[in-house]
Amino acid sequence: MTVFPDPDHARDLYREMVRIRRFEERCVELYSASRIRGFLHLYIGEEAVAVGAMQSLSADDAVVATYREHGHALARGVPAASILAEMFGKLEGCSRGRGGSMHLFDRSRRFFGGNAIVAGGLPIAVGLALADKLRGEPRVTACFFGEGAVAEGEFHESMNLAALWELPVLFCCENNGYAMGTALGRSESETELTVKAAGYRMPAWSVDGMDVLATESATARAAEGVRAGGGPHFLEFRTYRFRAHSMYDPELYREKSEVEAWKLRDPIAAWRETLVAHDVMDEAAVAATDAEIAQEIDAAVAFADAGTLEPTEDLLRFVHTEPSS
Amino acid sequence: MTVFPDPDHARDLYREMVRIRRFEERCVELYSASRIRGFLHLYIGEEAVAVGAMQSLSADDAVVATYREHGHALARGVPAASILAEMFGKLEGCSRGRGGSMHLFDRSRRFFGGNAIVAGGLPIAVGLALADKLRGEPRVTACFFGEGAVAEGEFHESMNLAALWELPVLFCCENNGYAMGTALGRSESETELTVKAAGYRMPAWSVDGMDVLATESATARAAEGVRAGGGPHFLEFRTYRFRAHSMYDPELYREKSEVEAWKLRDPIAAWRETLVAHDVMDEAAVAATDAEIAQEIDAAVAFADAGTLEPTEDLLRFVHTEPSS
Amino acid sequence: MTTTTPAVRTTYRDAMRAAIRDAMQRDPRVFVMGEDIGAYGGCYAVTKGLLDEFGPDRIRDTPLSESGFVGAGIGAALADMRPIVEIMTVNFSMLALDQILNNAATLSYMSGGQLHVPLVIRMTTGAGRQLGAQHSHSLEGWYAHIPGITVLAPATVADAYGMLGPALDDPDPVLIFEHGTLYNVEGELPVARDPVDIAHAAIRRPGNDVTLITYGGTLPKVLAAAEELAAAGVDAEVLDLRVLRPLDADAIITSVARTRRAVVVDEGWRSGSISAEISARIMEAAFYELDAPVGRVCSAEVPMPYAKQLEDAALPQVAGIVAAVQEVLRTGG
Amino acid sequence: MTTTTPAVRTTYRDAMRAAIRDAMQRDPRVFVMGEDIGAYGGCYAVTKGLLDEFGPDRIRDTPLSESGFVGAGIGAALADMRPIVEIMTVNFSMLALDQILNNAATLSYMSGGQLHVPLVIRMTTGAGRQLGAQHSHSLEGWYAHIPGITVLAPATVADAYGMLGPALDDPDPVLIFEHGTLYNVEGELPVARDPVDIAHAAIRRPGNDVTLITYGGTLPKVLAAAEELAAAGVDAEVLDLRVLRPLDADAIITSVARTRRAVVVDEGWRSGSISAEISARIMEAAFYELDAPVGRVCSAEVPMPYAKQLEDAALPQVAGIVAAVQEVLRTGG
Ligand SMILES: Cc1ncc(C[n+]2csc(CCOP(=O)(O)OP(=O)(O)O)c2C)c(N)n1
Ligand SMILES: Cc1ncc(C[n+]2csc(CCOP(=O)(O)OP(=O)(O)O)c2C)c(N)n1
Ligand SMILES: [Mg+2]
Ligand SMILES: [Mg+2]
Repeated sequence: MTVFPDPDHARDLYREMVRIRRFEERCVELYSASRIRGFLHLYIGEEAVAVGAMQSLSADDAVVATYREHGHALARGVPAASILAEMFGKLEGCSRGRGGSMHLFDRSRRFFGGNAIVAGGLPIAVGLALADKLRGEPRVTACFFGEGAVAEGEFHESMNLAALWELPVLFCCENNGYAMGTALGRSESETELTVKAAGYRMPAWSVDGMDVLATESATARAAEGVRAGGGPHFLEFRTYRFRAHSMYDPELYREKSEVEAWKLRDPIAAWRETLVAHDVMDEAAVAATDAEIAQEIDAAVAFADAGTLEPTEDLLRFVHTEPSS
Repeated sequence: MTVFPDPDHARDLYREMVRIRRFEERCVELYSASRIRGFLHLYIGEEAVAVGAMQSLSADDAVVATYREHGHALARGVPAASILAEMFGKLEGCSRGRGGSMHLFDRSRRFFGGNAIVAGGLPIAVGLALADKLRGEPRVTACFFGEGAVAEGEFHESMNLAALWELPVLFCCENNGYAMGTALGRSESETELTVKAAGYRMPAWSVDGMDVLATESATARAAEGVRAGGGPHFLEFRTYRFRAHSMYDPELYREKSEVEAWKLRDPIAAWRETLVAHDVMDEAAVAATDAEIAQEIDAAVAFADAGTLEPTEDLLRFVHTEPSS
Repeated sequence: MTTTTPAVRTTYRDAMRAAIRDAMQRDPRVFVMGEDIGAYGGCYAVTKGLLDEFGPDRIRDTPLSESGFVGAGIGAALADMRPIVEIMTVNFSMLALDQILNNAATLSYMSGGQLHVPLVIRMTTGAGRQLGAQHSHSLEGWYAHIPGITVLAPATVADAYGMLGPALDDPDPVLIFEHGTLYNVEGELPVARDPVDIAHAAIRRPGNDVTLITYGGTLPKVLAAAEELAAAGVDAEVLDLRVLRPLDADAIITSVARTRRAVVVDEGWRSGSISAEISARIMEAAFYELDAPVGRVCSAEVPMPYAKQLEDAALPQVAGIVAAVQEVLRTGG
Repeated sequence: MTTTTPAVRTTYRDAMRAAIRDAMQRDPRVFVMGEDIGAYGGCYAVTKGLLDEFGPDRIRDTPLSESGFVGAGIGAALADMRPIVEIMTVNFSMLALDQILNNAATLSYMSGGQLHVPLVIRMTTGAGRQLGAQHSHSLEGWYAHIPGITVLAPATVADAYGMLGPALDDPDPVLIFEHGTLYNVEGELPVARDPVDIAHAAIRRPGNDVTLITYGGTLPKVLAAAEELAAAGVDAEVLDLRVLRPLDADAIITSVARTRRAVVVDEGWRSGSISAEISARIMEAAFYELDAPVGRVCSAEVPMPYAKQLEDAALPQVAGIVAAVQEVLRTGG
């Protein structure tokens, strides 16, 4: 049984999830208004995973994510303003406007992206962890990826390397049931994903990804195992995306009723109810949080709006590292 | 318990294994004499695998192998003469002299090579089987590969595709303990290879690869399972190569004593003893078989010797299929 | 160019879908395999509706396993099926390059002509939609380096439809690159639906002063540049390569020998681009006919940036093409 | 070229090994990772003995997982280690191309200059040993198409030693291609063991009549051709590119502007070869200085055949180089 956390922390978890939700809701509007372009993948519905998982990571640890990484970036502490400026293609963006929604980076927070090749980030996470192991640093590298990545060869090569070399990697599989339009059962002959980890002798367990306490405590336990020298761990978070795969997805592949059923398990609503039931928050506190977040996001939009476009004369900069940097 | 086979068949198994052994021993001589060039990978010690496994395949079935495929080609019925001519780089070779030792092909026998990229043949085997499934043909595709291939992403992608689509593939993993100089325990975190198959819900079992009756009966059972619509099966053959990885290998990575211990389990010597004990063969029959095979190989050498070198004017032929062919 | 053949107006996307449907109806060996081509309806909606019509065996959704299913396509082709493998975009095809380079392209030769790989691989290519560095590659010119494959780049609705049939009839692997910005473009599709030739380049605009050589996604830009140039009194010939491997060198040389000047435009990175190959071929076969050095307009050598003004600056644009032509006209004899 | 620096005679293989050893002694962040580099002693014996000296953490044998361990090299480099990843041969690097193209080459740019990937990838390249189509690729010129990486091709013992240090000092990814036929070649290694420059081409033989441009495995053939030509009264300059990306265009243009004729020799397939890029650059920058079209001697566009006479015929050879030079001398003004 998970112990109910201290009230401040409980409220923080709530706030972080709502931040992600509101941020992305605003992104949708901004996309419709053509302020954001390219591909935009929303994390709405999955917030409990990134927020819960990130609690066990310290500043020294590293994070690798996918193209669906706004939530991870925000939960890792990348400022909403610099993320939004990035999506606006502004110089003030966390990747200078060169990356966009799929390529958020923040070196100062050891947030290594933002990778738009499915499973492409996993080997990199292995390498970050290898560096830590070689240096004897007690750090963890958390690597987030969707269940679709499990079919890719790179997933298997990475799992094996990490397990063989006993590297401090936390493999965080966000199983939202679909890879674009492909349900897990149509892409994997074995849909019980922890069985994959068993093929590498890697400790693994499935977690309710809609329950932020569950994601937090499972990750804490796994991270502890990793830090104790137990080698890599694999976590499957069972979750769901409430929105389409990207802004172009007509969602032909799933029933509205399925989406509605999962929405009843909305991690934010559920946690709010718990908090209210535990008298940790009341209506007013909820409203105050909402208002604070709205303000933060308004400020982020204003910041992004006021940002500058990189001059095209700088097009060739950073193909190679500049001598000064 | 495996039933002892009928004497003619028992003798055939023996003959086939000796053919491969003698053929390759001759290859070594010819390599030293610079008649064969390029890479040469010997199957010596592993003969019971190809010979036993091939018994369950009919002419309609397909075979995909690796660069260590002389044994498979011979056991599949590719004439020794055309294999040797191939290694001599002659037009009469089974690949017209374009392939060499690593790229034996024989379309008429549905022998699809001969692939020098580790794990590169597995997706092809999946595709051959997919074609059969789409056409409703009750065929099997047997795919041979070393245990080193298990670390490659292509292995996993292929296993999953075959299992997901219930394709008639027989995955034949020849676990000889080493990938070049890398012992299995230094390349896989889980060395029990059938566990990998479990990750795909694929029936799998380990087989003594030094016992031709065991390889034959295990393959028969697996092939039956495949033909009965049971989808792909995975077989791990535990075997050993008595020789170096290739002609360039100084064998720094294993103890002589280990090699000697495995040689005590020589599949040919063991089977000969069994046959003699069962009164299926006597010294004279053994000598007669040896003599016949020596003759076949002498003839193959003569054939290869007498072969022609493809004129360099034909260098560009077959980059694309010729209209007539 | 004017045509007397009756035609209907349709989009590049719909023409491609019609080509797939017609091929599947014609030949039961044809099937399509790729990520999200079925239940999702196709990443770019090219295969939309085909699952209902042909069922999941022939419109086969695959897991995310590019090497696996491209290799499976090779195997099925070896067994005389006619697979059309869709790699969602060229950006993911790196994961399947081993299968393409080491198997598809080599099996005929390595087997001394015994084996055939009648495989068609389709992929979306190109930049221009602010998708960033990992989703904006233009690598069709790079693929054209590989012997044993044919590389097609349909730029028109007629070619989007017409190239698939002959590609499937080819006993060897054919790669078809569809530029992402073309899917919504409308054009004329001949009612007769005859296959087109996949061996030759096509003159899309005849002219006398300079030859503009391009293909695929940059053809519309080059045609627009030619119009601008025409307004300025320059009569440019526009050659659409159509086939990047093997190159139709005759068509290139014939045109350049007549106009005596050329500019090559493609969306690949400049160094090692197919434009370099074309420039070298002209050097070799028409050096003495040239009045000025051949110009190249390619993409800047950067991973494609997301920000629009940077992406625009990185890609060939009409103004840059016009300027390059004027430069070529200014110099030389 | 004559040199006054004291030097020892050694092989290309031993020079490469010495470079690795020295780098590992100098910088604890340097480690080597690849298939069979340790217990086996290295497929081409380059790393032989290093396992005993540095132990299995720093001489790290990997499973057969090219994409996995190349990506791990990228990750370790991001974390400020200095990995040297050995891909046994270029033929297997296709399996890691996604990591190289989509991650190693893009992370600096995509992150707006925040991230650095100081990764060195070494691989054996080339044909000539009857290894057949899947083991004989020469793709270094192809790799040179990719922005964000540096591509080196040491052709001499001094470069085999000297290039590794600066490659490791480079904050961005560097690919080093070692031609398989060079490992046993002996040459002079300066005792001082200074790092060499990895930005410029080198004139290996000065001359006045024609510039022969090459690199890596074909340098010995080109030098032999130059000797033959000298005997026939032709004074050829031989330029060793050394760096395939970024090309030292100045060196190329300076030499060609002087000799007014050039032949480019490389072992890649002709269409889309780096020779095409060089020809195009000469076209663009020295067209009016040229007395004849630039010639190219490349590999035949075939998957490399096993049979010796066919492989010999497919590859650039001294006789073919001499003939191409004579052709270039015969034509033009
Ligand atoms: C190698 C590769 N193949 C295909 C794609 C196209 N694609 C982008 S996201 C996606 C689905 C991935 O699903 P999953 O891993 O479950 O993550 P989710 O989107 O559900 O978070 C696909 C197919 C890609 N980006 N990379
Ligand atoms: C993708 C790839 N990487 C590396 C190699 C080099 N190589 C050839 S054989 C081999 C070992 C393979 O071992 P295993 O699969 O166990 O087969 P075995 O040789 O033992 O039969 C290696 C590393 C290769 N051919 N292909
Ligand atoms: Mg998913
Ligand atoms: Mg082995």
